[in-house]
Amino acid sequence: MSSVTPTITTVTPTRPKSLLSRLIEMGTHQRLLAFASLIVLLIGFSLVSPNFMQTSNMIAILQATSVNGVLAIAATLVIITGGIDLSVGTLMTFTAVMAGVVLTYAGMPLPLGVAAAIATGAICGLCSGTFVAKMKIPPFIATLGMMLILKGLSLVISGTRPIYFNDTPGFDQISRGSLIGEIIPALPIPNGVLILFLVAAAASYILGRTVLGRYAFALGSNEEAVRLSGVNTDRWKMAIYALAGGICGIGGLLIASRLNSAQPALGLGYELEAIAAVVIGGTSLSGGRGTILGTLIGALIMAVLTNGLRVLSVAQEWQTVVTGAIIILAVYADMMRRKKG
Amino acid sequence: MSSVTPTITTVTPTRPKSLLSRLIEMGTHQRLLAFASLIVLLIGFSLVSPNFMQTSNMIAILQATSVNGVLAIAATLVIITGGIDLSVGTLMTFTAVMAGVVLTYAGMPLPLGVAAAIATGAICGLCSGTFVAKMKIPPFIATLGMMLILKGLSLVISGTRPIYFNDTPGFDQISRGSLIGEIIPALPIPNGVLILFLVAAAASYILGRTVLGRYAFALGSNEEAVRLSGVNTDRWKMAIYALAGGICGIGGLLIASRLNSAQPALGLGYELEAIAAVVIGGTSLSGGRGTILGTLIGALIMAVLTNGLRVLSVAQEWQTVVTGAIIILAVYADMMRRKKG
Amino acid sequence: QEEVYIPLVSKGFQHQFWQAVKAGADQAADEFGVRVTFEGPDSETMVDRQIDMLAAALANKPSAIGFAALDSQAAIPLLRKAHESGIPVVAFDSGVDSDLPVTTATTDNVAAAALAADKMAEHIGGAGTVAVVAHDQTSRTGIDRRDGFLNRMAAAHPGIEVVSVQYGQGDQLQSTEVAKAILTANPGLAGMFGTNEGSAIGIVNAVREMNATNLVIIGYDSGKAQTDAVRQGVIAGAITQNPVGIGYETVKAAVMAHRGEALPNVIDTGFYYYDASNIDEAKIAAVLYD
Amino acid sequence: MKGIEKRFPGVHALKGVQFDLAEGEVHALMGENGAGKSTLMKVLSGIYKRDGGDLWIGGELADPAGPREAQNLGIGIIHQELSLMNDLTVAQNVFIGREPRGAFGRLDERALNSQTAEIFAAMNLKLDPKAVVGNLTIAKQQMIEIAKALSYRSRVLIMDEPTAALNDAEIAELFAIIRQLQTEGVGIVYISHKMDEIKRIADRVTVMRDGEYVGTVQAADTPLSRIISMMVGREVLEKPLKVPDTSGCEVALEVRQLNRGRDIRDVSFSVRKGEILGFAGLMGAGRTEVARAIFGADPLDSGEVRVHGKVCRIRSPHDAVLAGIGYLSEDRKHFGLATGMDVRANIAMASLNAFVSTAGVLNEKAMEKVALGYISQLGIRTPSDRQEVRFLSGGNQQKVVIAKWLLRDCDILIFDEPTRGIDIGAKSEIYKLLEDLAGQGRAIIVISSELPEVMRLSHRIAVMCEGRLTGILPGGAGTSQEDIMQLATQRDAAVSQAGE
Ligand SMILES: Nc1ncnc2c1ncn2[C@@H]1O[C@H](COP(=O)(O)OP(=O)(O)OP(=O)(O)O)[C@@H](O)[C@H]1O
Ligand SMILES: Nc1ncnc2c1ncn2[C@@H]1O[C@H](COP(=O)(O)OP(=O)(O)OP(=O)(O)O)[C@@H](O)[C@H]1O
Ligand SMILES: [Mg+2]
Ligand SMILES: [Mg+2]
Repeated sequence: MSSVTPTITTVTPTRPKSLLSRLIEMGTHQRLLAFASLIVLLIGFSLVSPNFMQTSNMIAILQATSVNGVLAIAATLVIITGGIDLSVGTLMTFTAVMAGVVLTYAGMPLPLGVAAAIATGAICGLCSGTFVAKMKIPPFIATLGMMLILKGLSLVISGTRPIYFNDTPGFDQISRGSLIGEIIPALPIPNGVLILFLVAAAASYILGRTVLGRYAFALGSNEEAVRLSGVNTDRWKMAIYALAGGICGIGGLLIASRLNSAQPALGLGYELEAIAAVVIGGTSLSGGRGTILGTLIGALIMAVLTNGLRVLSVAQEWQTVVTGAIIILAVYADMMRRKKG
Repeated sequence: MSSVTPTITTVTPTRPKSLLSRLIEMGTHQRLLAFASLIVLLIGFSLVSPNFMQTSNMIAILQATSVNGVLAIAATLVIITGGIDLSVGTLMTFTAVMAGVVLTYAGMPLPLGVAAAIATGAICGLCSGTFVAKMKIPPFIATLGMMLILKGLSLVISGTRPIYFNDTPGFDQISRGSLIGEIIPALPIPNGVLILFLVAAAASYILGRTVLGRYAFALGSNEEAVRLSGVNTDRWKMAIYALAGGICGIGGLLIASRLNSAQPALGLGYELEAIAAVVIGGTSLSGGRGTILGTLIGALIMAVLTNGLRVLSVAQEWQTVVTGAIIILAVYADMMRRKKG
Repeated sequence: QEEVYIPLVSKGFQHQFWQAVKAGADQAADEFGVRVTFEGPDSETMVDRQIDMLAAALANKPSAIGFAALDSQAAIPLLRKAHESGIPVVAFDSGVDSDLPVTTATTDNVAAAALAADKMAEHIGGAGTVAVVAHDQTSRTGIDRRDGFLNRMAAAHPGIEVVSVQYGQGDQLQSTEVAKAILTANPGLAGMFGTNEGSAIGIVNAVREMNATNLVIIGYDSGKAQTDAVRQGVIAGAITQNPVGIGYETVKAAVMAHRGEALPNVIDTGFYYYDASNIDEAKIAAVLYD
Repeated sequence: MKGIEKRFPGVHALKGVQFDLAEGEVHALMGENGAGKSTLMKVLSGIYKRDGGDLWIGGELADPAGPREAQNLGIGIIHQELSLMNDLTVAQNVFIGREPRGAFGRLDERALNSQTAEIFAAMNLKLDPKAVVGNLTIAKQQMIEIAKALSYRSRVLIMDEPTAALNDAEIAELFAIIRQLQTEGVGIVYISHKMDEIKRIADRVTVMRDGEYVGTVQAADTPLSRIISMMVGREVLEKPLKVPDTSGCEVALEVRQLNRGRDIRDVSFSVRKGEILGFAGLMGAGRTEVARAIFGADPLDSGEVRVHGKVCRIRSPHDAVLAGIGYLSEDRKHFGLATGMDVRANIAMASLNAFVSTAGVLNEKAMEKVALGYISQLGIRTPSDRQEVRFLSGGNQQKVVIAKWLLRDCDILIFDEPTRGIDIGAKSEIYKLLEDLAGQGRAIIVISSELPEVMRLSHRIAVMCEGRLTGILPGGAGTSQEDIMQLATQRDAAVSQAGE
């Protein structure tokens, strides 16, 4: 006991860190190397097609990432707790429809529509969370049920018709406008992308720095141990699902603004894509570990892949084949590097 | 332990059991009560609609279960090992296309087509298994990749056209014919349903009575412990994925025979439905526990639900809402009864 | 000499209908010596995926672009961008609510479905119950064909009641199950209308599996299974558009626009009703596809 | 084994260690927590690849590259951490990888169960081969591990803390088995932190410290104190307990008529401030059940829990902690630790609210300071407080759980087997800690299967048998082991009368 040598106590002091370096550190901490795959893809496509590496195309890729990225962030939160969320896609649609109801049908001002979407998302997330935490329904089933319920409700509420936001000037600017472009005209990054990064930063902060985030990891790591530590696990789990739901609400706003309409039939199949981004980003489906940065990179990999193959005009059936193969290869390369490192 | 003598001591003798009683026993063993939900649904629909409880509609429900049921059985095997298989749907399609290539394009005899479908399934399953076991790629990603690859390859090989089986007389009898109906004309149960039950019985037997099944459960329960016991875990895992793939091949034959054509674009989304049936049937997504009987019941619940709501002519959007709600409720009821029991 | 490149962003890819459009486009591409690519999302609900495809197509600086909008409003910013870069846009299949496209090559789905209603009424003798297996609840084609049929029935055939409209996503298997459930729930049904190939084949499968007799089936589009069923009389008749023509006309118009030639506002590619009696006529055979 | 080297990221776990084992010998491997005992044995059984050194088996250079190869070389191992498949039955676990088979890979379930039953019979173990392992207590699971290792009939059998979860009767049973194996020429490596066992069973003792080889001695003619000082590097003084009178103090926790199925029957007792109440009993006596029920981890059928005189409705561990009750579980891996998280996070797990600044933000600096404090106070051997707990040695993991509850600072603390797998030096440190906590006026319940431990620590000793509290004895010299054992085997009156 007393023979403990003092070498053990040499713990590196924690300096105050910038958000960026913190994000990067979290990445390397998890030995997140999917980043390398992303770079390889970017370089590869640039070499093969001169049209790929244009500012406008890079912005198109980021724009394409924004919705899936936001949904993937929501899915990451839930997956870290050891759950899964299949409802992210249809919840996104449902929140878009609710925004449409508030803005177009009820004619209320823009901020109320934004609030409605996010609140709807959080409430629906809370429902899923309640099913999982209180009713002990496996997350897969709880969120599958929610996925179907929300898909149906979106159609019911919208009357199976798209709701257009033509009466709400500025709504389409949420995603399409470019605050950055107004300041730096050479860099017309759309607001949707900006929002994605803001959401990512916030989620990253919550996961890394707050009690909620800490419990999210702990629940995924060993829920029973957390419960036996006297933590009200149910409440925290519900909070995470609600937060994820709120983020889906932001996703709903992004897609609605991008399409300038709430498309009630959209959203099915988006859950798999979001979860894929999460897993490619190195988050474990069994919970307890994962990073938002990884998820972002995962979402970017998917978007770059899809866009690049399209720009190369690869035949559509081959696009699918190649996408599947590259996803497997990217994760494999990641595994290999992790093993070595 | 030299004192171990080979004499058999006081262990309750196992009587030879009928398949049915064995299936039932396995069900009750897992306290599988999803069965009750199925009965409630059947009774409920019969009360509301006089057209529901007809022989022809019951057969239609069974027929509708057959493809999803077979895929769900394949998914069950993989899920019991602690994995997941997202490729069941597109693998089904791919095997159907391969049967088409062998039978229609190459004009070979029927048995070869059947063999081609099953072998293709097993080989693709083996690929997924290799990715998972040898390359340590998470099952979600490995099978997601396979799902995309197979989706693309089906289109490539078929030339994005359906392949018809008009030149292979008898092919449509695989699913549509009725051996039982020839013997008992009052009970024209289609062969597809018969095949589903045969596959279920075989899978049940493999899981419960063979080394392969034992290791499937063991892998899902604690893979590391199995490895530490000196078992070649990789090989057995690959075997399970291959078996699941072979079963998807049977699924491919069933759907091809039912549509008398291989539809290369079909299959996406079928994986979620199959996994839902598995989970409703009480199999845990974290592996180690599950029954084929449960999966069958889960698949039947989904089919009854869909058919019943359609027979009631509930509006489509509400069908989805009700399906979602009932899935949650059925699993919740199951949970409650399990807790009490 | 610079290559003329014309990407077509369609509403779908895997369905036979879209493959036929693609075939027409390829035919025109050969004829005019241009390069054509053809892409479409997995399902007609994926509006945003189509926008991404359009964005990627524009990145390649095409000579002209063919576009079948899932939702015309959603695409307007990109179409405007194309317009500003001097890339002419040819709309096909359904129009775009804007004057940005130089022309639109399309079928009047509402009128075509109304013709289907008239033929249905003719076959069942103006009275009885019928049902619709539609392929989609929210897509433009799904809505137009469903409503074209329903409105015509209500307006012109008061003796006929449409008892059920259900959706099978154009998936043959799902459509089969839907049709079977409709048959179970409505034993005396006189006819069924399937709004696309998958829906029509689904009805045919259901009738076969349930041994239903005396059901009048009206289909839509072609494809081998459907043309076979028409020949055998299982399907009384079907509407066909001219998908190959749509593809051909779209590329042709795009080439002309690229060359700065004048184009009409709308290129109507037409639709036809075919049954066992006229299926082999040259005019019909030309627009059918397998 | 000679010059064995093993490095993990940040840890040099084995620094040129040597070890030899003769046929028919029981060779004890001793050392503090984290000394490298388990690591050395994992190298021997082919689970870890060594970074240096040579290995001879039966005079030949060997290099087991995996568990299967080690088995073929005749090396069997009982792991320190249970590695069983919880969803499978007992028999299926014992024979995993060697299932009796019929044709076509068909399993012979009957042979499987009967052969398992035989192994158990030979071990004098009453256990249903068809029971599902996940439903059994840790002690029973440990016995299954032992049975499984025995059934391999190895030439070399490694036992890594096999008795940590066992009570005296079971230990005696195990020792009988070991002696028999010895006569058959099996060499046994025996790792344990229970010093008395060394004298009872070992022929030779090898001591390790900080991954280094210290020395090998004959067990018979080396005093325990010398072995201990070899391990710890200093003398460990066992101070006798001073028994302050707590009878006048306020009652902190009172439990009345607890009932839960057949596990807890009419259990009533109270603990005063400043008092340590020991719980003794045989395996399955229901002590853990009582603790979990008080803590709200399992629902009660009936009964009342009063904290500081007030009736407290505790429905969840959350309620319990709010009421000032802490519970350290006997099963650290499943119930005590989030092993995928770091030491710091685990220590803070029960007390996060104390580290929250505005807006729910965690104060990592404060957490780090506290964690480093406990790391040095309890001597937790870890490269840093950011090390994931699963990379710590078993005993150090246990210390992390203890630190978690020390930090939470509850008025009433229930320790279930607190010293399981903890080395002798740390043990006395923990005893001292418990006494200090009691001295500060906390009420403490200690559940332990080691009678000397209960007797040394407790002011009063509660004894349980088959879910009943059969008596409460005074602590200190007045009570003998025999007194406790008598109560611990006092069967249900009605049952024993019927038997007479
Ligand atoms: N997989 C691993 N990764 C990193 N470090 C490890 C790993 N396994 C063991 N260690 C470290 O190696 C050292 C020796 O551990 P080991 O488990 O051999 O100790 P031990 O002597 O068995 O202790 P105990 O008595 O507590 O079981 C410890 O410092 C431990 O933290
Ligand atoms: N999962 C279970 N299923 C059935 N009975 C159980 C289960 N777990 C424990 N028991 C029973 O509950 C009682 C108490 O168990 P337990 O062994 O935990 O008590 P204990 O006094 O804490 O013993 P230990 O010395 O092992 O800590 C015993 O009768 C035991 O057989
Ligand atoms: Mg150890
Ligand atoms: Mg206990």
